[in-house]
Amino acid sequence: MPIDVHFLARLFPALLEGAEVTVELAVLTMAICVVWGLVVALGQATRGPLGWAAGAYIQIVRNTPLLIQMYIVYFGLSLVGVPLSGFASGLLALCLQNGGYVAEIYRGGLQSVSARQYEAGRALGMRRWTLYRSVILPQVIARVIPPLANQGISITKDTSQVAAIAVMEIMKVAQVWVESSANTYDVFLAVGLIYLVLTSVISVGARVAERQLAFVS
Amino acid sequence: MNAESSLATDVTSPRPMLDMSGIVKRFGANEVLRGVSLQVARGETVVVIGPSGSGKTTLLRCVNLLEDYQQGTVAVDGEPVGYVMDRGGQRQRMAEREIAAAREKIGIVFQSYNLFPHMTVLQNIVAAPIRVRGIPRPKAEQRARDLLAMVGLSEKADAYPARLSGGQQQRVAIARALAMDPKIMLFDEVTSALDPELVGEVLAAMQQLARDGMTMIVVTHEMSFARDVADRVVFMDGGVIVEQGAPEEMFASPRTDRVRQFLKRYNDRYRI
Amino acid sequence: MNAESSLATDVTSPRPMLDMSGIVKRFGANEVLRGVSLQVARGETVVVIGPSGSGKTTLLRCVNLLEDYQQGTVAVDGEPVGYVMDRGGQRQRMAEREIAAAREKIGIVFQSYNLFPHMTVLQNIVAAPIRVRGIPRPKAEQRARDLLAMVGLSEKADAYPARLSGGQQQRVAIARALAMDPKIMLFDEVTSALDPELVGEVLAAMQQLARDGMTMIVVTHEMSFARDVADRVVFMDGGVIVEQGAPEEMFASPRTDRVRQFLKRYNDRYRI
Amino acid sequence: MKTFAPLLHSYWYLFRGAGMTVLMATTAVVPATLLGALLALAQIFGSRATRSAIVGYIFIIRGIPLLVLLTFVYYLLPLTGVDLPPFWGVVLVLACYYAAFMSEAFRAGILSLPQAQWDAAKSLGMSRRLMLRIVIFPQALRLAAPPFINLCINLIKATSLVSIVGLWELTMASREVVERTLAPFQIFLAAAAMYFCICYALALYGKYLERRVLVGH
Amino acid sequence: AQDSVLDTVLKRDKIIVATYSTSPPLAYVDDKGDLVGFEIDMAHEIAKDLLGDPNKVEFVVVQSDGRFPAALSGKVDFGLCSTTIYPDRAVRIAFTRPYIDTGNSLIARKDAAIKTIQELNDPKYTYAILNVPPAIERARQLLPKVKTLLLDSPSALFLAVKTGRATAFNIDKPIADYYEHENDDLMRLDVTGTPFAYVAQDAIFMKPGDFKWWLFLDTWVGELRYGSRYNKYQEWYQKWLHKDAPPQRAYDFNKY
Ligand SMILES: Nc1ncnc2c1ncn2[C@@H]1O[C@H](COP(=O)(O)OP(=O)(O)OP(=O)(O)O)[C@@H](O)[C@H]1O
Ligand SMILES: Nc1ncnc2c1ncn2[C@@H]1O[C@H](COP(=O)(O)OP(=O)(O)OP(=O)(O)O)[C@@H](O)[C@H]1O
Ligand SMILES: [Mg+2]
Ligand SMILES: [Mg+2]
Repeated sequence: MPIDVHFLARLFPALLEGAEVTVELAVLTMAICVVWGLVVALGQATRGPLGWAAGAYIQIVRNTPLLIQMYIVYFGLSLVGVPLSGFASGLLALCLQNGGYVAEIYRGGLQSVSARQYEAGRALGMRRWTLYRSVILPQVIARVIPPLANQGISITKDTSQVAAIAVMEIMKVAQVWVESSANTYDVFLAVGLIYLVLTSVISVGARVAERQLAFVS
Repeated sequence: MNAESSLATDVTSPRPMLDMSGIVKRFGANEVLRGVSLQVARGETVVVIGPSGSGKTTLLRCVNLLEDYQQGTVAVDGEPVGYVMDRGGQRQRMAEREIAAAREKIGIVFQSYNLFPHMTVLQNIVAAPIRVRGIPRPKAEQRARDLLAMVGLSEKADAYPARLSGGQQQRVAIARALAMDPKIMLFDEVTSALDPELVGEVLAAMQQLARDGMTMIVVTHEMSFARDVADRVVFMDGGVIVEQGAPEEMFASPRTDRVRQFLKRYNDRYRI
Repeated sequence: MNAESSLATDVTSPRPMLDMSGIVKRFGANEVLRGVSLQVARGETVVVIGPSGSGKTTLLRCVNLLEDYQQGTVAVDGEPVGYVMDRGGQRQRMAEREIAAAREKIGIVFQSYNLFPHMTVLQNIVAAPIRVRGIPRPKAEQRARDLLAMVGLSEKADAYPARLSGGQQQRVAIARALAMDPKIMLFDEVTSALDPELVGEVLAAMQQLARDGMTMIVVTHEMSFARDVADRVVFMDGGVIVEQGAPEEMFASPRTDRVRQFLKRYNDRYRI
Repeated sequence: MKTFAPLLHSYWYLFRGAGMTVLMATTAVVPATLLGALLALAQIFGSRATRSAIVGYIFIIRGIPLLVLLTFVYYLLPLTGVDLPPFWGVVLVLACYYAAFMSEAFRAGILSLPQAQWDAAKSLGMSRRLMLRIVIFPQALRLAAPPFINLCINLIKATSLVSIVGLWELTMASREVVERTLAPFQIFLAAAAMYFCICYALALYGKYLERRVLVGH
Repeated sequence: AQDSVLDTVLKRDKIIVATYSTSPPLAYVDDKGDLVGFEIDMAHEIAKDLLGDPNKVEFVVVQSDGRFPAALSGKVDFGLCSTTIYPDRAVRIAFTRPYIDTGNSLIARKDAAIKTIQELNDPKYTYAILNVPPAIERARQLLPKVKTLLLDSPSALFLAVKTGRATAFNIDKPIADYYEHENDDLMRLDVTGTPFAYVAQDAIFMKPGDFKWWLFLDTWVGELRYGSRYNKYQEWYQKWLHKDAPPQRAYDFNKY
């Protein structure tokens, strides 16, 4: 398969424009999910209807394909009179689904902090919020960074699915170029490389963060 | 009790520092405490001994409501902790914030140190004073350094717990509890997880504390500590207090068979 | 040593059951064993004592090559374990399969039991005899039941380790090691993780074993065990054997200051 | 009722698609698991060169969207002389892709076993192979079961991408019906429900395994 | 020299064709689950002409991303899936002459009250198209002001307009005709006289460089449109597009 260098030279600037949208989507999704996932995880930890609802939410979003969720958000919301843009719909769907995954990551992190840490905090007179903020969450965060980074990588790859709802991210740009040039190999090669670069940035960033946050344990 | 020391309090006060009465605690059908009552006077050091499973740990955990209990009340320095009696004579659980406040008065040190691994030694000690009691950071840090000096760990202020030996970690845990200026300190087998070589340093810190007039309940298997430091030894078995008294009397001439047996087995094991 | 017991062996044989000579072990730059030589005769029980970090655990782990060591050799019953000397006088590491075979002759019991949690007690005991030594299952199970009876756990054959107390788990671990019919048994602080109440049952099993003529090296802090059971006590410090001798002599009149200090501190702690 | 007419006419077609999804996923999960275990072992016990080769493999696989890999590998294979029918080609790609993730799960399971278990097995004279088989694997597999199940769920959802290389399954089936009937909501929701039933059943099984693991320790 | 695909096909006794299954009325799955349509009939007819049996054909259902590599990699003998001849494409793949001329339809929401195409050229409207080059090019040239929305299936276009995401959309005329009955809330804009009325030409495509194979397929298409197979062509037009096929070429031989 000969690589068409001239073609790639024309392709790359276009792909990079798409990559910008991809990065925006991925970064926003991660930022929102880091918070939203925690909310869901804490909600799930409570008893009663809230915990039940959080659990149901997690199961539903995790066990259905993202593409279909995206469709429902994009076209469904529009039917009921809330026409979010493609970007916003994609972001919402990505956050909904990955919020479920991130919540599970937090749950694992919370469970990995031993009950004795809670007791030690309570014995010092800490109330729930102080206990969580200064004792539990810092430990949870240090522990969830590697799985969160993995999730970040899969979010980055998942953004390719918003192509289906007319967002001009890298995959959509690629599709348009494939359509016009019939040169699937070169386009997908370039796309693969760009994703690889993006995801490596996350891996490296996570490793740095992990080292920063690591307390000697 | 050294009346001149900084922590010295009025030992002659009629009101006990800790007053537990009729504590009953069940785990399911298993009645682990069967109506335990215990008064500890100001500045007194009570050592609790007894066979495994007799309820010693549970008793300590009930004092500051780490375990909930089904009957009985606890008061520290005259003020109820956990439950109050309402007008109808019914036990009423206090609000969480009141319980949290009451816990500040009670320091507890566990067998497994339980330091916060993500904080340095100093941060471990100042966290609660600053966040719970609102003490300004400089003042809290000064106090923390004093306490570290007292337990002989001044130079470890900025180390993380994982870098310390077990004995050092346990001394930090003691300093952390003391930083809240508790009225009473509870120790649950704080040397059991330590290498024999390291036990001494922790016991020394506790002995110093007792000498300074802190009110203490110490659960331990270290009989020599009981002998040298305790004002009173309490022997628990099967969820009740079987016998109590001054260490000399109890070790020399136990009144009950159960204690005699227990001590004999101990002597057999540790006599060279 | 009871010459009539099933495990009895010829104590008068000139060849020692275990012969370690000149063992040097380094962790990086840290020399943990500095040329330790130790012979253990058939049927002899050697108790190793010494302060924390003196290299006791490391010594035991070197015997069956759980740790690799940099100098020296080990032989069990005259046959080398781990290293042989070639014609040129060079140490040569044996092949992995030969080492595995040599390990069968050496039983070891750890502080933390290390039972296989996914197997029942019986499965824990028969796994190695069946799969490593090729003993037919019925025979292996019969032997396992005999061993369980010996350690007093006949009725727990089908329980999972998680359901047992620490003392029970430790006795199973002993039975598991014995099931390979080792020529020598190594014990590394096997009672340190146990509740004081449960220590006795494990020590009793070990005492029985010694009485039956098993060759044993026991690392322990239980001085009464050393006193009652040991044929010889070895004191280690800083990676060397500082002093050794019969327990009565050593405890009554230690020759070196280091041992005297060590025993004094022990006595101070445990005397009631 | 008219709104659901498209669904009533085509539910059997969707069921067949779901059957294909399950068939493809189960066929792919077997080699993925075997290859994953092999990679995990090679990464733990292999030479330095082997280890870095595997690390590189996992890095690349994790960094590129499945869609890109699928197109690339499937359509590049014939150029190298290997020509697989679509089903087996897809199974091959899915297996290689998920093997990377599975090996990470297995490796974590093996490494999280305490050193003491290895020591105990060694000291009983077990050879490495024997100790892996009867001591390490049985425990590591239990520890790895929950992440393994999650990966299986991801794999099932990922089969929705394979239509790009001409394989027919639930997502493709629903798109076919949608394009004919213009009833996207009814059809896609039905498809989502089918995915949910398949994946949630698996998730429940995972929960059950997880609980069993906890009891065992 | 390499064997021509033609030889391979004859040896194999079967043709392998890339098609869509989501593109009514050209190639789609009917409610019995069978692959049907204009292009499907074509493929069967090719099999019949080449191998004597209309059933000696294997369909590989692809999506637009996958159709070109399917042909280039040799996974299929040729592609027959609504592929418009386009110069950039012709650099990498070979087209036969076109087998169908498709015009465009512009469909708008009735409630948008748009009468002409010119009105649509307004930033307050959104215009949905497939992400294919001719449509994109047309949008750029003819409706530079309108917001465009690139979607990847006809159903998504319909849905976008029906749910109010877009005001109007552009689609191949046969497809619009097929969906005609579905939509009373939509209306067609008149495109006569505009470039939307120009025909686009769909053709069979294959790996380039195989003259023998190309010649066969091209000849076959020529015969379909203008020669001996014209009656079939007419039949399929009636059956799938409900109208007459474009006329066979006929002119006054005496004059030229
Ligand atoms: N969380 C719990 N749930 C159920 N039973 C418990 C729990 N904690 C303790 N128990 C039971 O309560 C009894 C007393 O336990 P406790 O830990 O107070 O004894 P202890 O005197 O401290 O023993 P040790 O010397 O071993 O520390 C034991 O029988 C124990 O099994
Ligand atoms: N895996 C290891 N890596 C580096 N150093 C080690 C390792 N294991 C042990 N050491 C060091 O070797 C020395 C001897 O350790 P060892 O465990 O043999 O002592 P010990 O006599 O058994 O002590 P204890 O009574 O505490 O069990 C210690 O200084 C220890 O820090
Ligand atoms: Mg206790
Ligand atoms: Mg040791």
